[in-house]
This record gives sequence, structure tokens and C-alpha cells, in this order.
Amino acid sequence: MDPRVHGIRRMLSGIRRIWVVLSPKGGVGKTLVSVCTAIGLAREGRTVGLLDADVTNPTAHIPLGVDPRGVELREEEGVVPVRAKGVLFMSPVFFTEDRALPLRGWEISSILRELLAITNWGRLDCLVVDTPPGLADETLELLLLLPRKEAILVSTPSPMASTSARRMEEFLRDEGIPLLAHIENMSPRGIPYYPNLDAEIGHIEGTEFCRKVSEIIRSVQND
Amino acid sequence: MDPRVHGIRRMLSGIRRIWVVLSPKGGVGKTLVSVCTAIGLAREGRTVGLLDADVTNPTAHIPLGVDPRGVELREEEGVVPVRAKGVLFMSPVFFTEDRALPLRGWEISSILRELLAITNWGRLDCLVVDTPPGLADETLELLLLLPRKEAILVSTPSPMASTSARRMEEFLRDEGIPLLAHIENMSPRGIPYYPNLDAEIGHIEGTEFCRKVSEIIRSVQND
Amino acid sequence: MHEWALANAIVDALLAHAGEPREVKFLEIRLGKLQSVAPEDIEFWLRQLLEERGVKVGEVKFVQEEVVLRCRRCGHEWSLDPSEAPETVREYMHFVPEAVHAFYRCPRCGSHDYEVVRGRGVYIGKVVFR
Amino acid sequence: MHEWALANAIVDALLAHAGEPREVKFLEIRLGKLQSVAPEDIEFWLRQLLEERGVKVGEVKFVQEEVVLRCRRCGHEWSLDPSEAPETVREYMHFVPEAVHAFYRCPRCGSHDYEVVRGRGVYIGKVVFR
Ligand SMILES: Nc1ncnc2c1ncn2[C@@H]1O[C@H](COP(=O)(O)OP(=O)(O)O)[C@@H](O)[C@H]1O
Ligand SMILES: Nc1ncnc2c1ncn2[C@@H]1O[C@H](COP(=O)(O)OP(=O)(O)O)[C@@H](O)[C@H]1O
Ligand SMILES: [Mg+2]
Ligand SMILES: [Mg+2]
Ligand SMILES: [Mg+2]
Ligand SMILES: [Mg+2]
Ligand code: NI
Ligand code: NI
Ligand SMILES: [Zn+2]
Ligand SMILES: [Zn+2]
Repeated sequence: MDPRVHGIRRMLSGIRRIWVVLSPKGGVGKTLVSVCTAIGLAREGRTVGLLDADVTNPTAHIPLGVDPRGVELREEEGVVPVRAKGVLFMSPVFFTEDRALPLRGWEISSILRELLAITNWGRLDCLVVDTPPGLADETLELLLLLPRKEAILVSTPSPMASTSARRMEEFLRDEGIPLLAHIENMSPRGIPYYPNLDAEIGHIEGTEFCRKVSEIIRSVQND
Repeated sequence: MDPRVHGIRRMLSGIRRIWVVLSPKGGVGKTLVSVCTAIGLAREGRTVGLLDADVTNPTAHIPLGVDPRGVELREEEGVVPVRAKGVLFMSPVFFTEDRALPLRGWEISSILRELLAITNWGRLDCLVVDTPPGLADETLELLLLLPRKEAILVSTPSPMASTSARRMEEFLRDEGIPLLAHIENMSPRGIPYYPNLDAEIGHIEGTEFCRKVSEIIRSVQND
Repeated sequence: MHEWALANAIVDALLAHAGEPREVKFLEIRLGKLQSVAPEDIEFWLRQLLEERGVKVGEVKFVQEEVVLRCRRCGHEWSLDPSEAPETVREYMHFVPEAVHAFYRCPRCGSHDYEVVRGRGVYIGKVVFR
Repeated sequence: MHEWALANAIVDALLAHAGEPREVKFLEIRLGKLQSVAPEDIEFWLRQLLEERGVKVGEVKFVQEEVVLRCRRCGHEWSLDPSEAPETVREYMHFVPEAVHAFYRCPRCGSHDYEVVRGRGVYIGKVVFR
């Protein structure tokens, strides 16, 4: 009996919706979609949290503009997430001084359990969870632990990404996870390719990309 | 005592060099670089193998042009890899009918051990290993199991990819793994961005991208 | 204090598994030293939270577990005392013991690929309900 | 036959751990049923390969292990008999037992997230050298 599983239920009990941003293929835009989804909700006046669950290679702090070395975490009935661009943010990078964090599967599950068991999100309209590529411990453990979860699948038109997305769709259907949205990124049929996006990552909230993400999310969120 | 660890030594004993293509960030081009490195070596007359070690989301067969449903594996002192575009190729996709393969950490290590313990590569000048993003079981287990390994690190100019690459460089240095090359992809300082590459993935061997990869590899391989 | 959250998890786990007991007669909590949790803090919150939920609390015993690490690369086993770590690193491991892999390497071969065999964090050793 | 490779791994492991023994008096091999390995095939190669390396072989005993799977989602435990699987799927699992996760789901809750508790593949149970 791992007490953290019980602690997690308590710590997530004030959260209305949980959106897990997924794709087995890397580099399709999961992190940017996660960050912009959260920023968009915050701008509409929602209370929103963002968890970077890419534990061995967290990068969500970069577009959120959070320097991990400058963060001092506050303890209050758990650990209080950091506020950035209107979003309550928690990341494993706060505990590593931005070094490499090589972890084996059970350790990955364990660090996610610990983070979920100690982070005090308070009341949230929505928690957005950015995940790593692949279909391994991070994703499986999150799907096991998170209540009320809905998936946002991200892919691109590349044959490698679309094959990966098809596999994930089958998997989500088997697991009974509702698919809130399937976003085709870098594509005329979804979010266009913006050649200068990399240069704008520091102020992602001002980009056409970010507006486009918010627009898509608004159209599917039904509430 | 896992007998596979001993079997692996035997099965890899005829391989002169082992190149592990790495990046904790996804979508930077690891798979295309792996495939083109292998194709380039084969064209120079080398005997070359390619292992897709992205076990929960293998995609190397796509640019190699191998339809996993058409493959019948032959057994001969192990399992014989499939020949495609001059390269001897082994992938977990041959055992899944291209379905999702969700695995926990220990299972990831175990499937890699099994594949390495049964694949009969014969004599190779070089084995290229394509890895998934992250810094978890696949990468750690490969670095544990593979002898004579050298790393090829792939990154892009994106701040997310360069942060990830910096972490991996520190890690490789700590682990004492020689860095054969750090390839900056989608960059004027390394391999340029080719807007139509996705459309050419079916005949990657004829692309400027592939020639460029071979050129870089040739310039660093020192033999 | 994030110890409040750790204690609350234990309380929720105990009550869920025992179906709302009236009294916890004896409770043994194991504290892996990697997490540097003070037994007094956990005990304070355990008593407070259990009593708030109408559960009497008898003896609470703490057992500190030494840290044992085992290298996957070379097999070497060693220990580590977080009280000798830099303040910041101790704090990271206090929140998230897995952070150890970012800061420590096998003293024999230098690898980051090692297992925390013992001494990671808080768990329930034994419990007697009435 | 890929059984040659499986047997060779066992032989290499035995000889490495015993420092070139003259005789294997007794050897117990456990065969997880998920891998559908025929004991005769493994025994043939074990005897052949050990004798080639100048090692006498006494009794070789095989123990077949039933497959036990346990769901991480709902806790359900069940078994699976590969001889009832489609030919192709049996063959995939014969080469790579982990392929089970691509084809089978928990019969109670439908999840692919389950553990192979027992019956995965080939390993060494016991060995007596002379
Ligand atoms: N619509 C887009 N147009 C141009 N570049 C994009 C777009 N979406 C993502 N990118 C680029 O792709 C890279 C990967 O994005 P990221 O969000 O980190 O993907 P993931 O989290 O799936 O690995 C980033 O460098 C980003 O700048
Ligand atoms: N130099 C490049 N120019 C244009 N697109 C590229 C280039 N390199 C890679 N890509 C694209 O990036 C995507 C990811 O490549 P891939 O090799 O699968 O990366 P990884 O294996 O690191 O996830 C592919 O869709 C590919 O077409
Ligand atoms: Mg990401
Ligand atoms: Mg990330
Ligand atoms: Mg890849
Ligand atoms: Mg791949
Ligand atoms: Ni604390
Ligand atoms: Ni066989
Ligand atoms: Zn070591
Ligand atoms: Zn189940």
C-alpha cells in the first residue's frame, strides 16, 4: 500500500478537469501545445495548472519563461506551484538545477507519484499535463493515477508522426480514455507551420501559434 | 544471473563499431539520421546493421521502406535481420503488427535484452542504434549492454532541443561514453531544414538530407 | 510544511484500508534518510490529522532507514548521508528523492545508473488498529 | 532455430560463473510458457554446445511455468495459453515475450497495463557443477 496513491486523490480533489497532452512521437509540439493551452485558459479567467511530466527531459519551463535556478518553492499544505504567465506550474526541473535526470521505469513512476502527492494545486478549473513521447512509465502511470482525465493528442502530417498517432488512438480507445481533441500541428489542416516560432519561444503568449491553440481548445472544451 | 547478458556479448562479438544515436528531445531527427547513416555506410560498401531501439514507438522502418506486415523472419543461429536499402535491419515492430506496445521500464530493458540476445548480425563494420527520446530505460540499458559504443548526438537550434542536448552531453561525459559527433539538424550550422523532407521519406536515400548526413559521418568516423 | 501532505497521505491510506477504525493502537513509520524528514514533524501531523478525524492514536514509532545505493553498471554498493549534502541538494531530495540521480554518481565507476535499494522515503511499516 | 541462441546464452552464463567447469551434473531450466519454447530443442542445443566446449552433461530437467499476468489498473490476475493464440501471435511472443502487451488486454478492465508476474521466458533454475 503506497500512501501516495491516497495522497494524490486528496491533492487532485479540487481540480475540475484534467487534460493530458499526448503523442508517442517526439517533437510534434506537445510541450508548446500544453503551455499555450494553459496560457489560453488563464487569459479567459480560468484557474489553470500545468504539470511537466516529461520527467527525464522537462522543457515546459522554457516557453513558460521560468528560469529553474531562480525558483524558491514555498511549502503550504504541500508544495505550492510557481505562477508564470497566469499559470500555476510544477516541474521536476525545480529539483535538478536543470541537470540530466536519468531514471529507470519504477523511478519515473515514483517521482510522478511524489510530485502529484505533494503539489498543492488548490482549486483549479483545469490541470494540463505535458507528457514525454513514447508509451512507457510516464504515460501509463499518469493514466493510472489521474482521475477525470481527457486526452489531447498531438501529431503532424509526417508519416512517422501519423503512424505513431494511429497507434496511440487505438491504445486510448482500448483504455477507455476520452479523446478531447486530436490536434494536427505543423499542418494546413490544424495549426500551420510557423518558420520563426523557435525565435519566439520566449514570448510564446504573443504568437499566432498560441492564439491558434487556444482557439482549437476553446472549440472542443464544451464548458 | 540473466543468461541474455552473456548471449548478447556473443551475438555482438562480430561487430566492429557501435554507434548509438541519441537525443533526450524528440523530433530532432534521430531516426532519419540513424537511417541515413546506415544507408550511407552501406553505399560505401560497409556491412552495416540498424537496430530500432525506440521500442514503444518504433518508426525507423518507415524511412527504410520496410512494411512490417510483409516481413517473415528467418531463424538461423538466432533471428536474421531483414535487408533493406543495403542495411541489415531489426525492429520491435516486426513482433507487434505495428500496434501500440505499452511497456513499463523493466519490460523495456527486457525486450532490448531479448532482441540483442537473439539477433544474428553476423560480421558488421558498424551497428547503428536508433533510440527514443528521454533518458530512461532504453538509453540506460543500451549504454549498459553495448560494448565499444560511441554516441552520435542530434539536436536542433530550438532552445528546447539545445537545453536537452546540453544535459545529454554532460551525462555522456560523466558516463565516459565517447561522443563521435554532435549533429545540429534543421540548422545552417549542420544539416539544413528541407521543407519537403516529409514528402520524400519513402525514398530518403535519394535526398540531399541523406547525402548531408553521410558527409558529416564520413568526416568524423576516422577509419 | 510539505510534511502535512505526506502525513495526510498516510492517514488517508490507513483509514481507507481499515474502514474507518476508532483507534490506531500502534503505528510504525519507516523514514528513508534520503528524504530527510524529521520524525517530530510527521508525528505532529499524524496525531493532529487522525484526531481531527475522530481516531485515537496510541504509540507512533519511527525507524530511520540508511540509504543503500547499488550501481547497475559495476555492482558497487554504497551509502550517502544527505546531512552532508549541500543545503539546496538536500532540499531537492527532501521533496523528490529521485533527484539524487541528478547530483550523485557511483563512487567506483562514475555512473548515474544506480538503484536506490533502501532508504528512499516515507512508508508505513506496521499498523495495529483497535 | 533461434533456440540455438537461447541455449548458447545459457552455456556462456554457466561457464562464466563457474570458471570453466568439467561437468554440469544437474541443470534445471525454467521455461515460461509465454515463449513457447520446446524443452527438446533447448536440451538438444545445451548438450551439443556444452559437449563442444568439453563439458560433460548429466541430468537436464525442465520446469514449465504457467503464465500469470496481473493488471496494474484493476488488480485482476489471469493466465494465458499461447497454444490457443493465433499462430502469428504465438510466434511473436516466441521471439519476444513482451509482444504480449500489443495483443492482449486485461479481461476484466480492458487495460494493456499489466505485469507478467510469471511465465515469461527461459532462465536457469538450479545448477550443480562437478
Ligand atoms: N506549428 C509549429 N510551427 C513551427 N514550429 C513548431 C510548431 N510546433 C512546434 N514547433 C517546433 O517543434 C519543436 C518541438 O516542439 P515541442 O513542443 O517541444 O514538441 P514535443 O513536446 O512534442 O517534443 C519546437 O522546437 C518548436 O519550435
Ligand atoms: N533537416 C530536416 N529538414 C526538415 N525536416 C526534418 C529534418 N530533419 C528531420 N525532419 C523532420 O522531423 C521529423 C522528426 O524526425 P525523426 O527522425 O523522426 O526525429 P526523432 O527520431 O528524433 O524523433 C520528421 O517528420 C522529419 O521529416
Ligand atoms: Mg515535450
Ligand atoms: Mg516537456
Ligand atoms: Mg525517432
Ligand atoms: Mg524510432
Ligand atoms: Ni518539507
Ligand atoms: Ni525459435
Ligand atoms: Zn558503478
Ligand atoms: Zn484490469
